[in-house]
Amino acid sequence: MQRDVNQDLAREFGLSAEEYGRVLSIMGRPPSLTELGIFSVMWSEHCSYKSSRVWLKQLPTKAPWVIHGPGENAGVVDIGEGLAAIFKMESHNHPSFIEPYQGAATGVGGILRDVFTMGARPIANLNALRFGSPETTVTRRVVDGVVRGIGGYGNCVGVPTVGGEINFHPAYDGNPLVNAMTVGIARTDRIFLSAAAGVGNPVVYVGSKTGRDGIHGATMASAEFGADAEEKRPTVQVGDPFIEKLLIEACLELMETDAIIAIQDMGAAGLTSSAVEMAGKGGVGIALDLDAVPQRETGMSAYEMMLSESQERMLMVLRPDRQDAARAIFEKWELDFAVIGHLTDTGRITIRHQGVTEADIPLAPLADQAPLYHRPTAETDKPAILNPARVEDRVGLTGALLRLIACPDLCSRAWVWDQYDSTVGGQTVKRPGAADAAVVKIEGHAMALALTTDCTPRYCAADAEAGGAQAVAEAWRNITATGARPLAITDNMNFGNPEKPEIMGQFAAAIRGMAAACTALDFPVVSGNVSLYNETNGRAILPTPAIGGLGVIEDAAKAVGYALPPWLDVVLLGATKGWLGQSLWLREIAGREEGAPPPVDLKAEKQVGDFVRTQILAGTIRACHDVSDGGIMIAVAEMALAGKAGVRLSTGPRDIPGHAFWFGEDQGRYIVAVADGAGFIRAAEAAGIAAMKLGTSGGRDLTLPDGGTISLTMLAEAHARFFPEWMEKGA
Amino acid sequence: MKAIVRVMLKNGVLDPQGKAIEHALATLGFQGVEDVRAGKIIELSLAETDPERARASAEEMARRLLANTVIESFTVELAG
Amino acid sequence: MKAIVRVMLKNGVLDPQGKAIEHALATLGFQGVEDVRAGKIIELSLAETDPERARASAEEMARRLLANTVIESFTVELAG
Amino acid sequence: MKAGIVVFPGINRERDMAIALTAASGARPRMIWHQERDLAGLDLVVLPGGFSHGDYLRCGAMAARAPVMEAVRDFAARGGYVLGVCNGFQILTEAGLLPGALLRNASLRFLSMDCHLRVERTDTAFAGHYQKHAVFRAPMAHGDGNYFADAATLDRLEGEGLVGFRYAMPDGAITPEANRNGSQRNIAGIYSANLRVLGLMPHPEDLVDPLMGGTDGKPIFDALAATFAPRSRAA
Ligand SMILES: Nc1ncnc2c1ncn2[C@@H]1O[C@H](COP(=O)(O)OP(=O)(O)O)[C@@H](O)[C@H]1O
Ligand SMILES: [Mg+2]
Repeated sequence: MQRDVNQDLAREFGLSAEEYGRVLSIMGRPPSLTELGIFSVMWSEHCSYKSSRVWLKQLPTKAPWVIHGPGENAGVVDIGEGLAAIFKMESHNHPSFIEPYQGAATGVGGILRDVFTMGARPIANLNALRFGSPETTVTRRVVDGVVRGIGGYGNCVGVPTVGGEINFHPAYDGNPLVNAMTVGIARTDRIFLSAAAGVGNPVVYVGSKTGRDGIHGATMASAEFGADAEEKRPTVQVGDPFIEKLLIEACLELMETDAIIAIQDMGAAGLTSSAVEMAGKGGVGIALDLDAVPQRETGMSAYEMMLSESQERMLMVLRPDRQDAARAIFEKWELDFAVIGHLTDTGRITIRHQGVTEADIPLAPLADQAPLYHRPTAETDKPAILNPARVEDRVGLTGALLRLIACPDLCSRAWVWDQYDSTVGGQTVKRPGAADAAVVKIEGHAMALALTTDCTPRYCAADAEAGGAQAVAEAWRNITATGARPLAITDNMNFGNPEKPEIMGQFAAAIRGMAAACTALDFPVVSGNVSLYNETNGRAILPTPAIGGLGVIEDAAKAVGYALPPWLDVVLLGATKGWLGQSLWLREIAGREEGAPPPVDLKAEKQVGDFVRTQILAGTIRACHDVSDGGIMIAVAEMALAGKAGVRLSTGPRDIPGHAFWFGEDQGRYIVAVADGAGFIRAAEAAGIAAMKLGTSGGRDLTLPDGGTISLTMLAEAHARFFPEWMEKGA
Repeated sequence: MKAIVRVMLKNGVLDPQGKAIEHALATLGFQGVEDVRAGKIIELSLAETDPERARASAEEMARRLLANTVIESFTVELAG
Repeated sequence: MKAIVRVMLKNGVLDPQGKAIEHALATLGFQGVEDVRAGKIIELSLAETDPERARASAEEMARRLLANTVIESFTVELAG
Repeated sequence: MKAGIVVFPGINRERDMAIALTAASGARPRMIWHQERDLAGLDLVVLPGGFSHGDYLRCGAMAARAPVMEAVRDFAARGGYVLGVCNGFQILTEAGLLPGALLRNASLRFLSMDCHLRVERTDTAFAGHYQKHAVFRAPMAHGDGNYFADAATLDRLEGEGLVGFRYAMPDGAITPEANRNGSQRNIAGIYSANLRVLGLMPHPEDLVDPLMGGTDGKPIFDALAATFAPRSRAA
């Protein structure tokens, strides 16, 4: 590539005139092409968080059990018995639209590396997916490719995919969201960080060879999609899960030794960001010799090598006396191992290629003078509360249940998770579809982790603050519903173009809501990711702050799922007003998307949840399901289907319209199955918690309070139909 | 008329399968294998008897379904 | 020397991929597709310059690794 | 029981298998790297599930040509016991230790779900702890489990009683509906002629603990442990 480096080129690379001015002042001369490339990716939205940083700071990140919060490759929490859980969520939205299979697959690969780079063996994957309208063939193609890609990668590396979520909404047409989460386990005394140290120490490259993959992927992920999306296609990267598996095993083997001083995966912006970040964090300089980089293609320039996003690569700083032992491990696993440079005391990154210095940049200003924007915000007015009495029910309970249980947002996702290996590792206690959070045991210990991802974008669109709080609360609730203690979250902030004040307003409000919920629930943020510019032709996605939650249960045998056993009392915990605003009933049955979303009463949330958890651990609760999308009726139906036990429901309270009571989406509620309903309700009420008996389980039918009866078989068919019929339609 | 569509990864796109085969051949003791690329082949039996039209329609099928033109390129060959 | 190894499922072995493509093509509105068979293609770049020997060695690779002769048959073609 | 688990690059269920074998026999299996050739002293060699060499080209094709497989072939020829599960089954067919091949699932999709298996014979070292025609649950997790062999081979397998396990409905009925991957004659597992080599597609090793949803797969490992118990006690 022979191009003059000037402001025009800088603009093509995504740098504003002001930003390019800063480059000139830092360098004191026009940058070389390679230098410009390095500035442009390091200062891209994706790597610099220039629009979001000021807001992310407001998130609570501390708790006694937090070992490493945001700032490392992944968050680290102490789970007891000398072990740490290491986890993070990351988006691969744009690549997954361009090439769904590879986009999703490499998304999984990337987040796995963020976790094992810290010394953890990955034990579970989850994914939070949002797709456009199911009416279009494009959506079908994207869903098919994304699901195959997640499975193709996760199944092959042998990490079970145990959970996730899927929503559909036309706002994601042309801009699906693929957020992947990985959870790993390490010993608390063997956690690996990325800060380089020791002038003279070797910088080692391991993994796959470098090709011209995804050059400028990081800046692509930070630019809005336009009609020219087609032309950006060659930046697609192809993943190789087999190499990733070898890399996991080789890195974990090396981590048993004391060879590693610092280690960092090569993620977005590849060699550039890993080298810059390792040296920058350690306050040292770094000198790279690109001739030593293992290359898959011939004639690659320094610019191309520094910006390549070839997958399955890691950068390490090793103790020089352990270099040969390290090499032997990687050679055993048949992976490339190359010393490509060393640490210096210059505070600069210097890049040499074929005898020429291609880049020489001072690291401190590259980081410190990175742009930081306080972009203007304009918050959207909060919608009025919808009075349920003003919404007529024309369908009745039975009709509404059959339609809702079959709709794309509520139907069974078995078609999806049946393509994900959820049992590999032999530790999956609660697989997909068994509990509100997946439960994965720690091998050799009695304890297990409870894992979930949550967000209700339609709530966030109506009121981003309430929606942000709700997403955190729902994650907390889902973990609680298994009996586990919620510990911390990772988040993935998916929003539109931050240069638009209303989008920044959504972002700010969502952060506010999340922060309030995290604080109230003692549920800090330990890692996360921001994905902006999720727009197609100027139209933004719904604001989607996806939350990945993690909890721990000391005795995995005490965890409960939501499969309903027969012949028990079915009890509702938590207060119900009949909140129809932004409910799925309102959208799917009444055809209206309006009103304020249900507020979360954080104090009540904690009180009810703590009660539920105590009762699960005491063995009183035999099955538990939180009430979310679709309200009580859908929650009961899901419990009945999972447990293959019918339910006879009693009449609801008189002061709430039937459809509002059964399908309203008031927050902070759980449905539990207990042997002695009356005694349980007394105990709940004594603890100041609203409780009422909904009915009794048993038999083969769901009997509704209006007298309607639906057989479980019929309910199951309605629930299962959508995905297989939709997906097997053909091309 | 038979049309044979050959679909290969575009140059520069990582070909994990080709790499793995190359490696396996070396392990088996085969020498002098400098590069391996793996692809797909799809044999279409078409009712069409006119070569021009058969080719055009096979190309259309490749573009719309058989090849993922984001990362793959294809060629069409007619036979018998 | 380039050797191109084409591996196809033997007649009589069910080819679900071919069937799926056939079905998908019909769904897309392509008419007159009577049969579809899917196979693999492996392009070998060989150091060998003698065509006879190149072919022989590619055939040997196909027999020993590239094709599973329980279910697949192969052909070798030389190019460039 | 002295068991060895062969570790090919890309294998991922070796830990699951080790848990099941250890639970049944009390002894930790030995992990055998794919380039080793020494199987001395082993009662049982296990080829576990996963994606050996990425399963590129064909599942199990490259692993079947690894140095350790020559040793496994000798081991089997001398009457040694070999269990290949999932990728292990694919490797055994690719290596010619068992007849037939495992093709892409008929649905062309990866299948991860519980299936039911009917035990076709119980007079083997693997199945001795099941009742004849017992039906048990096992997770499956594969993209290529569609068992294929030509008609003559299938007839021979049936005739010699070498079909060990079939996909069945929970009540034992052998139906197309139970046969999710499209295998010929619902075949999920087959034996070698001497009944000492078993290839099985689903994963009994992932269902050996009530915590993970059941112990349906445990009898296989208990039976193996019992077969070799006297010897290990003597040792
Ligand atoms: N929305 C967020 N909330 C909390 N932490 C975040 C968020 N976004 C990013 N982070 C943190 O910022 C750091 C950099 O993230 P990222 O650039 O995604 O890392 P990597 O390059 O390792 O993938 C990480 O520690 C990450 O956890
Ligand atoms: Mg990282």
